[in-house]
Amino acid sequence: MAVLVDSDTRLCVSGITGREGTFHSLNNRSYGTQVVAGVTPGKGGQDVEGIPVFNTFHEAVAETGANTAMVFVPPRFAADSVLEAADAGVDLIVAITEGIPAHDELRVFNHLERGPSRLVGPNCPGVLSPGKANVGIIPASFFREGNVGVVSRSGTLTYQIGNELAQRGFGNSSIVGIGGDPVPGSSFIDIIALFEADPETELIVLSGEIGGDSEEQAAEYIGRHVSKPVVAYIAGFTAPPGRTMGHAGAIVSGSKGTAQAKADALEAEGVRVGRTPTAVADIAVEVLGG
Amino acid sequence: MAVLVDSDTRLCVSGITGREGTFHSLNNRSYGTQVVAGVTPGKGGQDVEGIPVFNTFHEAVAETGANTAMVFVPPRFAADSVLEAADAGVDLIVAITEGIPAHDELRVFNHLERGPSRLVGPNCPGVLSPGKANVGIIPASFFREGNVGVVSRSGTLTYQIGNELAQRGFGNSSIVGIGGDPVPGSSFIDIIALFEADPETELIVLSGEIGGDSEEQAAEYIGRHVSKPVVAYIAGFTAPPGRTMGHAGAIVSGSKGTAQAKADALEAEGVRVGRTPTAVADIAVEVLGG
Amino acid sequence: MDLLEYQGKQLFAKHGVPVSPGRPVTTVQEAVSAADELGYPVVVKAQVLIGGRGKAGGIKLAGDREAVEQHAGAILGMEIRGLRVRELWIEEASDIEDEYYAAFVFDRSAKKPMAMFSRMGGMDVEAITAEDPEAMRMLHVDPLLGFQDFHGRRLAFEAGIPEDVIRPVGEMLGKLYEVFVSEDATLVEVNPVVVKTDRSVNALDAKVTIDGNALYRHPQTAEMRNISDESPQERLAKERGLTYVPLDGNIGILGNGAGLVMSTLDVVAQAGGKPANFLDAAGGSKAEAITSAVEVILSNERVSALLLNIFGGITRCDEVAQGLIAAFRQVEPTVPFVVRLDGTNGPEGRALLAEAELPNLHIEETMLGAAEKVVELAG
Amino acid sequence: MDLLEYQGKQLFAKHGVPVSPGRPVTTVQEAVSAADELGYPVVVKAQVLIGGRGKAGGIKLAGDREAVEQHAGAILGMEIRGLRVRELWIEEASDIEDEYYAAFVFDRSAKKPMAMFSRMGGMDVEAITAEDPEAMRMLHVDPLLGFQDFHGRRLAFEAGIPEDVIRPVGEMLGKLYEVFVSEDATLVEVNPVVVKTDRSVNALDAKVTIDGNALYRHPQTAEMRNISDESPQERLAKERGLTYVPLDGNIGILGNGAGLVMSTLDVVAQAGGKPANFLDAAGGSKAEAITSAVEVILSNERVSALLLNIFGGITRCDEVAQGLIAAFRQVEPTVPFVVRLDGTNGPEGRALLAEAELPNLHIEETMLGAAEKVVELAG
Repeated sequence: MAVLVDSDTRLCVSGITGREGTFHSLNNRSYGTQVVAGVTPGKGGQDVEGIPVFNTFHEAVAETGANTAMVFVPPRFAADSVLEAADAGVDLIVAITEGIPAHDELRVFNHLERGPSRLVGPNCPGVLSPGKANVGIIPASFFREGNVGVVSRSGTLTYQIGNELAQRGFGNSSIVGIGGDPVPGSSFIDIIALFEADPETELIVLSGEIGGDSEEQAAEYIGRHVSKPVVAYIAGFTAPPGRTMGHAGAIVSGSKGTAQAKADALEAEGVRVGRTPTAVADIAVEVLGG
Repeated sequence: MAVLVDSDTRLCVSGITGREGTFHSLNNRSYGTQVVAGVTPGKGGQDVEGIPVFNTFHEAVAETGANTAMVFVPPRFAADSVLEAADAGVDLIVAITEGIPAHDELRVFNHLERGPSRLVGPNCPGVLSPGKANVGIIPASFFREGNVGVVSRSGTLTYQIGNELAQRGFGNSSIVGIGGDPVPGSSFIDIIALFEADPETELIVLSGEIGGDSEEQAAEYIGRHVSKPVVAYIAGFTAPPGRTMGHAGAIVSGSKGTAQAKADALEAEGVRVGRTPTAVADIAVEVLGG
Repeated sequence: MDLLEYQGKQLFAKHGVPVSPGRPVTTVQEAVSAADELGYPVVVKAQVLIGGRGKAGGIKLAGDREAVEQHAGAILGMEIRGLRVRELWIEEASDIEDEYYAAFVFDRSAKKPMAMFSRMGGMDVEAITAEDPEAMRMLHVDPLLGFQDFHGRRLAFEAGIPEDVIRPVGEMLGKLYEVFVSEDATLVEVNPVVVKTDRSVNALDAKVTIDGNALYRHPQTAEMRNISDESPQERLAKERGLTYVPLDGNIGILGNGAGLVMSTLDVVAQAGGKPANFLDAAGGSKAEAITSAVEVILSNERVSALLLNIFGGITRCDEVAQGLIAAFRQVEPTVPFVVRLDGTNGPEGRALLAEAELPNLHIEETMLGAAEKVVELAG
Repeated sequence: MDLLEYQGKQLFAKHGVPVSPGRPVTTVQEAVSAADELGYPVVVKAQVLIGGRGKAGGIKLAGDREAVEQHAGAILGMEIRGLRVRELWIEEASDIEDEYYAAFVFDRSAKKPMAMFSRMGGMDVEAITAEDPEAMRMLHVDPLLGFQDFHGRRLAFEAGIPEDVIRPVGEMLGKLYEVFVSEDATLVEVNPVVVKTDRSVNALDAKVTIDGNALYRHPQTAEMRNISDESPQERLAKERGLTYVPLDGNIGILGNGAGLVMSTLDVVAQAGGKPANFLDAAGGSKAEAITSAVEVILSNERVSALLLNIFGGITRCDEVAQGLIAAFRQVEPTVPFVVRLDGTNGPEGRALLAEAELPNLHIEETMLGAAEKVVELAG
């Protein structure tokens, strides 16, 4: 078992004919993901190393049975692409694109909430279920199958933490990057709920950062609904207020969204918070045994 | 039992201080309906013969526990009032107002569909559950408690049919006017489902008219899901195509929406269709006994 | 409210839908100067609210001033399927390579706007669907989300139009949706959408219906009203705030409530009669409404008998009776009246009528009985 | 992207939000002629992106030309909480009876826009909520439905403002929402909204933040950029497409990915050091990005050591190493470098660096080790 993506994933990539889109689609396929289709308007009928390209998601889904979408198009086309994938009935949409206007994200989020499609991202590295499927840009070679579920707002920091865990011998059920934007399609809570229900996952690692209150909300949810151990890391203890730290969502506004407040909220619900990525791995060893 | 309104109904009237609003609010109260509040922006703090008036639905609901709204304001304010009532958490909204722009109705309908509030109307006479509550403008004195549920797109025609039934000794569980607009908040199907589940209702009378395909949809639904006998009447057999017959929704477009097609669809599902209001009553006698 | 082609195109232009330049005119002289301004060749197009103008000779290409004079002269005053041509639209001619069909309609069943697009245009929409049902592509638009770029692409790709016009067609569809929503239209139809020889895309026709209930927020559109083809009865009814639909029989019908009036028409027809009109004096009919309604109906000379069928709910039968008595005083009708008054204050109403002893007025107890009586009296 | 008051008011005016007439000026002379045009009295307002202008003496009423000269002269060039005043807004003075507060913000938690309104305005919003939490009325707006009339009425009634301004305030809120959405703002704040002695309602201040990601669809707004207060490093980083945030320490920080860089700052701080900046060379960092980033960091003279922390995912460590080698050639740094290169092609990257034998460059295996080393070297 794993969450979100696995061997049943049938992936259709929006923007497959772009340079990055092609590179990562093929990368995902090499890993074993079933990459069944691509969508690029006007390039229908072509193929990318054997992956058929369609003009619309509807056609791609009808012809290939795609159930998962990855969105790789530039920001001004990304919201439309997410909506198209949802309209075509895709179950899971992973949006890698960074820089989508915030109001577009709001509309997309509030629209998708009414339907069955789940969005992960945007501005995220994707989802990796080691040994099963990789949808996105997570460098899979650093991770192997195991019992630690990771959910994170950032990309490279996730690799850092994953790597520290790997060095202690832990593998992962799934690694989910929910993205660094203010309005992510899936929240910590959404993914933690999946890990809680996933029999393979025995420890959940939450990697948060400054800005918003999604870590605080997650803390409350964990306190009420999660039986599995959770370890957390929060980045940005030393971030100055009022400045966006790279991620659009990473900003301390006034006294809100500080790393300290998040760590406090998590610890109050029994979540152990490591102050460095290394410390997270140390705690994992304590919880699960070396 | 009855459907939609009964002795638990706590009614708040939007536009209670208008001439028609006052008249019918007091009329509904005289019938026994609990009319607990009114809303007229700017007249908060006043009262209409003891019924307190509030500036907003939110305040009215908070202060009086209103669970049902009746909307009596002019068309250009009606959509806003329906949305306000829904936002304030009212369960049932009965919109009497005629002449709301169609795009407003579309937006309201598609918005309400996402939430728990149910809309009946607009451009409808309301809902009467004889002996329990009257919300709207149906002249209650012609009806008494009984086992026939009536659902209709029109007002006076409903009274005509109800009167023919009353003359044969039948009473009504509830009488629901869904309204004559192209996009009614509740459809025949919605109300028939309530009657099917209502133990007091033994016969369902559907009064339809030309335009749209809601009678055809109802026919299909009845064939699949309704165990109780249904008798129907359709108005407009002689209506010329392309002309709106009074109700915004009553128009035969090309070959679509004719009375004959509706009667055929209903009869194909075992619904007996009376060709005059009198014939409907005759059939009711046959079905339920005089 | 239906708009003439050129009125629809004015709304199109406002929202950036590409249309050809043109001028509306009402005389041959204006037609010529419009054509001079636009440059030749031009197309002379009859402005009437009916399809099939081309087949009827109402649309002509004119290569020079003489041709404009000749065609404008021939078309102005022409009757097309019963409608007199009073206005022309003089439009720059287009070199056409391809014709498509585009429309936005209300899908009452889905309770959503529906977008329609076909690569087959320039012919009747029912002919398109008959010839090749697959050629008409349709999709629903969530009115809260609106028409998205992908909707336009999907329609265009699925219709199978050439690659190079996918984008301009998609954009045009987006703008037509904007017209549909922000102008409160219940129908926006463009047949044909044309691809010109320079591969630009243009709305060559416009059929737009505006929701009468929304005219209060579109004062400019409200002024576009084309009332020339209404009957005198319709005009009068509209002035009085009544809903009147002309029919071709001889029995005047008056009732309260659209459903009841429609039912009355049916019952009269079943009894062997032919209604002259639909007239709803509306729920809550007051005395004056009844008086006005009688006036409107009797202004139609074909009416040989009148049926008043009232079931009082909000409407009080005594008020109706008073209105009828007033109407008799004002109009002094020469045709027989059959009256059925039931519902709120029915006895009081019937008593008033009995007292008034109106000439040639027959009171019936039931709707069916009243219908049979009026058929008998109408002859 | 934060807008100056007068830039925000230009957007307000475009959407019908009532604002006072005024002119932006940069010299005393312009200030005087603006005031002459507007008529006296006027208000001379410092245009800086910071609150508390009034208390700092940056807003002055001027009854005549001499007063304008005096105040404009005093305010231009003044420093307000660290920001130099370079522009003024000369505005028609208002007779004020009442001051309210209005705002639209993103509520990240609810994932909806939030409308805020208070009858207490003209003071700091945190002071308002502190003084009377109930006075700040808030509600969420469904972005698919939009701000409805009832939202405006509800905020106005619940805030308890006088009857006669309920409607104009509600309307202003509706228009501010329009600004918020159609201008892609992430913040629209008006403090104060004023009721003038003639009971008209006016937005007397404007604090607007526009979403930088949406500037492509607002070319006019994009030109409003106020870059005067950026550091040279920030300006350079923006030109190179890098994300740079100045901090006040001496250790230059460079990494790939916002989360990892934030984490690096924290770990350096834990090791006792003080970072000089945040710099994300982004996922997929190429050689040129690394070279540029090093340049940007070293252009800050306070930097006494630099930490490069890379965990390669898309980013390939060999490319990073090449970029670093190129940077050494171009910049010839005089401060020590600590490098931690892990992830994709880590061994290749480290080998390249070893080969290049860059002066004063220290390779560390772990993030923690690298942080400790750089703190040691920075002194």
